[in-house]
Amino acid sequence: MDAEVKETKRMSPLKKAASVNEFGILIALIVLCVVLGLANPVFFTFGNAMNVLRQITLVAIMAVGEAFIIITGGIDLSVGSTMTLSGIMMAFFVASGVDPTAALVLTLGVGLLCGLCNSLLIVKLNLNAFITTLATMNIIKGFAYLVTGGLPIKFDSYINFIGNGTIGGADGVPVSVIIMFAVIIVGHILLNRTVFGKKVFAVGGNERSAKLSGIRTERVKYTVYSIAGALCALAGAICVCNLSIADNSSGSGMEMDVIAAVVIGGASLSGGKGSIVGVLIGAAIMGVLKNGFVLLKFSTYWQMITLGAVIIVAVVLDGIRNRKI
Amino acid sequence: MDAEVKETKRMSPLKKAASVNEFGILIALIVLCVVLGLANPVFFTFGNAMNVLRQITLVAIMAVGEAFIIITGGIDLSVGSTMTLSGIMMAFFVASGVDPTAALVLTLGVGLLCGLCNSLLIVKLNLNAFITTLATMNIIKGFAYLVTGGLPIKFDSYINFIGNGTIGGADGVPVSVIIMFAVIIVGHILLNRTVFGKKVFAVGGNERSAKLSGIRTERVKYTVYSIAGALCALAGAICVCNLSIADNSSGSGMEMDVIAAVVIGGASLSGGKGSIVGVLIGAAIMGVLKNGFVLLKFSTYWQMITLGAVIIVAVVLDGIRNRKI
Amino acid sequence: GCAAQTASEPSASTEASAETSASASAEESASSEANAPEDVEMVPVDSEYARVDMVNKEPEKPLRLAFLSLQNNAFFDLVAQGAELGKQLMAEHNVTVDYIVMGDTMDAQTVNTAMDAAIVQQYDGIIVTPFSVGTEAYIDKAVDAGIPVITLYGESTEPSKRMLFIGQDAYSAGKIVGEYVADKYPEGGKYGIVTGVFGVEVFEGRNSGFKDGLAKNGAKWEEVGIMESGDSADKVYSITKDYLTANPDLKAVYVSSGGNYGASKAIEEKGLSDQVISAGHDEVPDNLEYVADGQMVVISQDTMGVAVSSLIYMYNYLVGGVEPESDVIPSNSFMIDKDNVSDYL
Amino acid sequence: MDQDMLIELKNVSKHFPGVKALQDVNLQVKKGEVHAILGENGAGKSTIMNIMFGTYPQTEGKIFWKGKEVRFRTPLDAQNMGIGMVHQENSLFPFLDVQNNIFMGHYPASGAMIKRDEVKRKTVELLEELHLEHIRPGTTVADLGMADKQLIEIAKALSQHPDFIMFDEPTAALTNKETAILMDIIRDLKQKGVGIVYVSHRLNEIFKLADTVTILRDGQHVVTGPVGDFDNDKVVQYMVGRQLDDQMHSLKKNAKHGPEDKTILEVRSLSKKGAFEDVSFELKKGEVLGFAGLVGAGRSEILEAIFGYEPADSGEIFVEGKKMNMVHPQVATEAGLGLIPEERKVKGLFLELSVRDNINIATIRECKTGTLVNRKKEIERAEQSVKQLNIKTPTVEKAIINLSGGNQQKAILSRWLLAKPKILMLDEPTHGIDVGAKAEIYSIIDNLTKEGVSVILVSSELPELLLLSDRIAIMYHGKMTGIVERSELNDDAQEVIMRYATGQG
Ligand SMILES: Nc1ncnc2c1ncn2[C@@H]1O[C@H](COP(=O)(O)OP(=O)(O)OP(=O)(O)O)[C@@H](O)[C@H]1O
Ligand SMILES: Nc1ncnc2c1ncn2[C@@H]1O[C@H](COP(=O)(O)OP(=O)(O)OP(=O)(O)O)[C@@H](O)[C@H]1O
Ligand SMILES: [Mg+2]
Ligand SMILES: [Mg+2]
Repeated sequence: MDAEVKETKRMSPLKKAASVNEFGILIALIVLCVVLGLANPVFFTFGNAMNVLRQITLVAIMAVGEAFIIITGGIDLSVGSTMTLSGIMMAFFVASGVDPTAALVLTLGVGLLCGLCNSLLIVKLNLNAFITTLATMNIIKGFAYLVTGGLPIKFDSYINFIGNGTIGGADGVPVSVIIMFAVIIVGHILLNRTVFGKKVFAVGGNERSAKLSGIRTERVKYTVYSIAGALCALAGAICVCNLSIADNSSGSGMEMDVIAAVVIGGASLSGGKGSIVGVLIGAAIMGVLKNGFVLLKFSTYWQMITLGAVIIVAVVLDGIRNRKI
Repeated sequence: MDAEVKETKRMSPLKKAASVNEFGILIALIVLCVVLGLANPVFFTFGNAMNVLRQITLVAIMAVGEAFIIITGGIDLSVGSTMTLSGIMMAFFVASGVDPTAALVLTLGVGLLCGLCNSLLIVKLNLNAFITTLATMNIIKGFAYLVTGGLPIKFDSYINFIGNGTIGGADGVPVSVIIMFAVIIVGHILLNRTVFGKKVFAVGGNERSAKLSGIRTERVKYTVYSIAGALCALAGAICVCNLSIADNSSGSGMEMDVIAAVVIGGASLSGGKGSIVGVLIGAAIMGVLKNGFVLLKFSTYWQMITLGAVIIVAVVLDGIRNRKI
Repeated sequence: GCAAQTASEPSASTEASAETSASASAEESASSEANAPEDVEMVPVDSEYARVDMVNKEPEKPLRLAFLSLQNNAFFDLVAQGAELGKQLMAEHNVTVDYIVMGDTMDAQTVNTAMDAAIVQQYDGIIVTPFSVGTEAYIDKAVDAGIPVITLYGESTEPSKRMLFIGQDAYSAGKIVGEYVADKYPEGGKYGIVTGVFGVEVFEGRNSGFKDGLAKNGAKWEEVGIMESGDSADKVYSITKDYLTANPDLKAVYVSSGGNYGASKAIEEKGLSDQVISAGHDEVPDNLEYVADGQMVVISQDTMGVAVSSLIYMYNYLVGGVEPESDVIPSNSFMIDKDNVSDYL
Repeated sequence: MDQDMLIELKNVSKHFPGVKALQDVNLQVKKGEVHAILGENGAGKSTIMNIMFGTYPQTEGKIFWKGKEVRFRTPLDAQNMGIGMVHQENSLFPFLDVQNNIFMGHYPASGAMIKRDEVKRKTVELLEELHLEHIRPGTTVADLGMADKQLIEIAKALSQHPDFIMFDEPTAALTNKETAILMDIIRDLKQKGVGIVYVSHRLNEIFKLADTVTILRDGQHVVTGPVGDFDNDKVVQYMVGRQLDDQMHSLKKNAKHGPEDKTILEVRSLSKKGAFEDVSFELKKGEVLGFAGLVGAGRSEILEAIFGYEPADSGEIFVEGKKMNMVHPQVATEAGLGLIPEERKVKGLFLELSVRDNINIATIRECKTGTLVNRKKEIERAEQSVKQLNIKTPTVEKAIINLSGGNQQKAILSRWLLAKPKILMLDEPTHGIDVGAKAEIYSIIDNLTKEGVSVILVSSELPELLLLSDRIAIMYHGKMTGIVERSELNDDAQEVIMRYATGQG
């Protein structure tokens, strides 16, 4: 958390940097970038950087929500399905004549509702989050299928710019990347600078203590799952707007990438620990890797082995820093 | 745990049953079976029962190992990859002229080694199990590709009976099902009746306390991950022997089924709690469901929605029982 | 067995399948005419996998082509072999071909990531195996950036600006398989489907094509289920067992995913090889063995030929300005059964 | 060398990041000796014992066991040599039952298989030997009360029949009755020639039991000598390094001021199935209402019900005459209540979070400027609390898990002091708190009442209750058996209370 900033006031700049929570994985990311840049200079072009950023948007946006959940000690495996369903609903609304802006708002509502249902099940029935969201992952996917019957829905409207628009000419900064950064910044402030954020850490740190400190732990849970659901919907909307089509497979399997981004970013799956900036770095590491695989023409097996190895190196670096304190 | 058995000596038989840990999900399974049997009498035929049992063998065998890991408070996402690699190595060994029996032993060694590597990373580098095995999942899968180059390897030898043999005629009991029950029984005894089993519970219940009780917690971890790895290899061997072919996709995605079986079976992902009999029931619930989808001709989306709903009902039933205590 | 059939009209509307039964053989359909400008000479290529002539002209400057493919099963191994042959051919003409593995999952995200990276690297042409819906925007992006794109094997029904598609339309291919089964069992009967992943367009297309194909002779067919295998042969095996147990009078199992041999294995074990047919896709070696045993039929898609030819089409366009004769060129699709399998082994 | 010498520490130091927990400490324990180690919270008592138990290695120095130098790599090494320890923090396995907790790590087994009958038989024997027949071997530990957990912890250590055993504040969670049982056990061990290290903040126990006393201050050795050389004042003086004016007595003599005649809290026939029944009482403004009772009498549960943590089934609660529906601690907090729970690790602390977060969590709203939380304010408030309660921590950013038990308790206390409650409920607030800190807490309670804050004090230490309370309510088996009024709080009160508390009232 931001706590350490204070402690480091008297330190040298290097030590200061090293004591930031995200230092380890940041180093991993930088080393990775340098290696890739040396191997293929294209990596450092503006265009490629934008590509990487745009590619991580969906994962990063969803991972912000997942981070909140994981910090409370929960988990959400249904993020991918929620993204799929939301994207489909967005296209479905517009196809049914709803105004695209209204459809976007409705879509966020759909995502929020999915998240809320998850948290209601978890809180009211006192269920384990992992297994509950594993179940709802299937249920939500089923509903998405129910809406489309398995066929893709075309999506073309003025709102598509949130997915495929750019600012500063065709080769400028993608709107979706700007949205991602906005989400990261708002998420960071929410987590570290607001009362709500403190409560999130408290619930994950020790739920009973949190309750005895006067925190409505259930409400905190409802809120984080709902936020996460809405962010999945945002990701779904961006995806659909970018591809101009909504289909049933867009979000499938994403949950693992999302959780990996959060955990590589320094969160603990037992709760009480995590960072939004870390989420961005975690997502970026994976994005840069995938980009690098293509630039360096890795074969599948080396892609897999490298991905695994880099994840381990990143968390080892993260661990070294944590042990120092 | 077995402790309760003692205490229940004076209870009525019904209460006694209700106080068994696995009661809730057992009820869920029974209800499910009755409903399916009523809807389609084929369900209750011997042949169909054998189908269901054989279908859950792989998941159940791997889930026994996963249960040990989860009870120590860990998790292993690489079980599917380990199964794939092991199956491929088995075929590879035999193709390279190794005697099939020796190849089977070597294969178990390969799985064990994968598990051991996981635990070494987790223990020695003090890493989070989720993220470590997410990484090794990719690495192991990569190695599997490296061995085959993506091509399936034919496998045909006298040892194939462990996968496709039956006892008591062609329509008898599959050998693989017998192996599964053997694994379940040995696993159950190991977990509940041996010193090692108690250590497993202790490590997951409170690792610090376990250390203070003189338990070498790292060794317990090495052992459970190695056991799990070897069981994945066994599953891989059975799969290859059954299909007479080893390919790269056999175990992919299995980790979720395996973890779901363990958790539906009453284990807590925070460790210290779990049961091997529960694992069997958990795997059976999912197996029966999938079988039921075929028997009752469920449409695609209802398959997903029903699967999710049944999982939730199963854990709710499990929860009701637990709250009673 | 039944006559070999060609799948045409890929990516066209679903009604187009009526014309798909034109007979052809691999040899006949090779070396098709391209619309060459007057001054460009077209010469045959010395390769059994070339399905088109090549312009007799060398490029003015070295060219770089990207061949974007996936790698997760034996099918893509055939693709890689074809691309390698093409690469050698191109190397003789001062063209470098980069064979790039996009990843191991068949989804839009993976393809789009790779397209982006290829665009940034300013290849002169991109050949890609998109399969999924949702890749069109990125194909258009490449074309808008001045890079011609050829898509192979499978693409969605959504339009894009790609210059050419070579391959099978999922629907048509499924339909051919369905018609084959319909001809084999004129009296109709029960069938089960094993699909890869619910909601993925290739599988959905193949499945609906198969169902429509079955209707060919007007016989009554009853579907007993459609289940998801995730490409795992073990799951295909389990699902087939369930189908057979619940429906002892089953006639066909259609596997639109990978892992077909799981179905044949289950049928064989039940001792129903004479009664039940397992039908699926792709001429990969593990399938062909079962085909040879008479336990399976598959539809081929001339995998290596498509890969080699795509590079020639791209060369013709870039060097000679020769555009393909059509923006959709069906691959040579044949039903392979035990009668003609010897041609492929 | 001395034949009777069991363990000897020579110039042992232990450094944690940012903390020198022990510096150059020497210690010797002989057979049949009860060696008390005293010191303030954070003095290094637990650390020195943990080093002798192999929990972690010393940074410097040597350990000799029966004359031979040893290095413990893990607690197993120490246990194999015959060293046992009762830990300060609960070190049981909550999901396992009593018998498995006791024999974890040293099961009677044939081969790999546990001899289950023997485990059970030995558990029953052990529990009988320790007069703990009320605990059943098959009960899951999570279902036991705190005192019983502590007793199981002791039974566990004794089940290995060690030659040398260390007790780290074993009586902190016990009431007089169990404490007496423990005293007997220790005397018995001493008879058998077992060497004992005993740590407690209850000085009267030390004077009853100990042969030798060692005092630590800030990780440094201060003095060692036979117990006869010390008296209460001297011990305290060595511990805190200065003269403590006898606050306990000054409290009683001067500071006591009567509560106002305004009822601030009224509880009417509060009941909760399985915990307590028909409990009614009133609390006046500025009053300290003590709650006495034996372990498991239901006092904690009453506090938790009033606070809305585990709401009661029936009954009414009035705060300043207004009927309150205490469904959640948040409601109680807003009504001006505060609760410091008894099991601090389980219900009080956020172990991985910083001291700052732990202190501010209940009043985080007050750290806001605009919509955002102001970190400066947080730090300011935390640092102020650290100073006020003399909490030993290098910085307020330290994760609270690294603080000694007593200092953790003070942090929780300051959490609620910041909330400025009208009614503060304290459940065993001096658990594991050293004499100096105790005195500080007493004077804090006293000051609070002067400011008109009302206090409910649950404590198992009768002297503490008698010292601080205006009235004392006594619980027995979930029922309130009597209230001793202020006027009756004379020298006989102790006996009266014990009578009520054992159900003879
Ligand atoms: N694991 C640890 N990491 C960092 N610091 C620690 C650790 N354990 C103890 N300390 C520090 O070492 C010092 C001594 O702690 P110790 O627990 O030995 O005190 P104690 O005398 O037992 O106090 P108490 O009476 O409160 O239990 C304290 O300042 C504490 O903060
Ligand atoms: N988690 C629990 N599960 C079951 N029973 C419990 C639990 N906690 C406490 N009890 C029981 O509830 C009763 C009241 O316990 P409580 O802790 O309120 O007593 P107390 O008077 O505060 O005693 P103590 O001095 O130990 O704090 C006891 O019988 C105790 O064993
Ligand atoms: Mg201590
Ligand atoms: Mg209590």
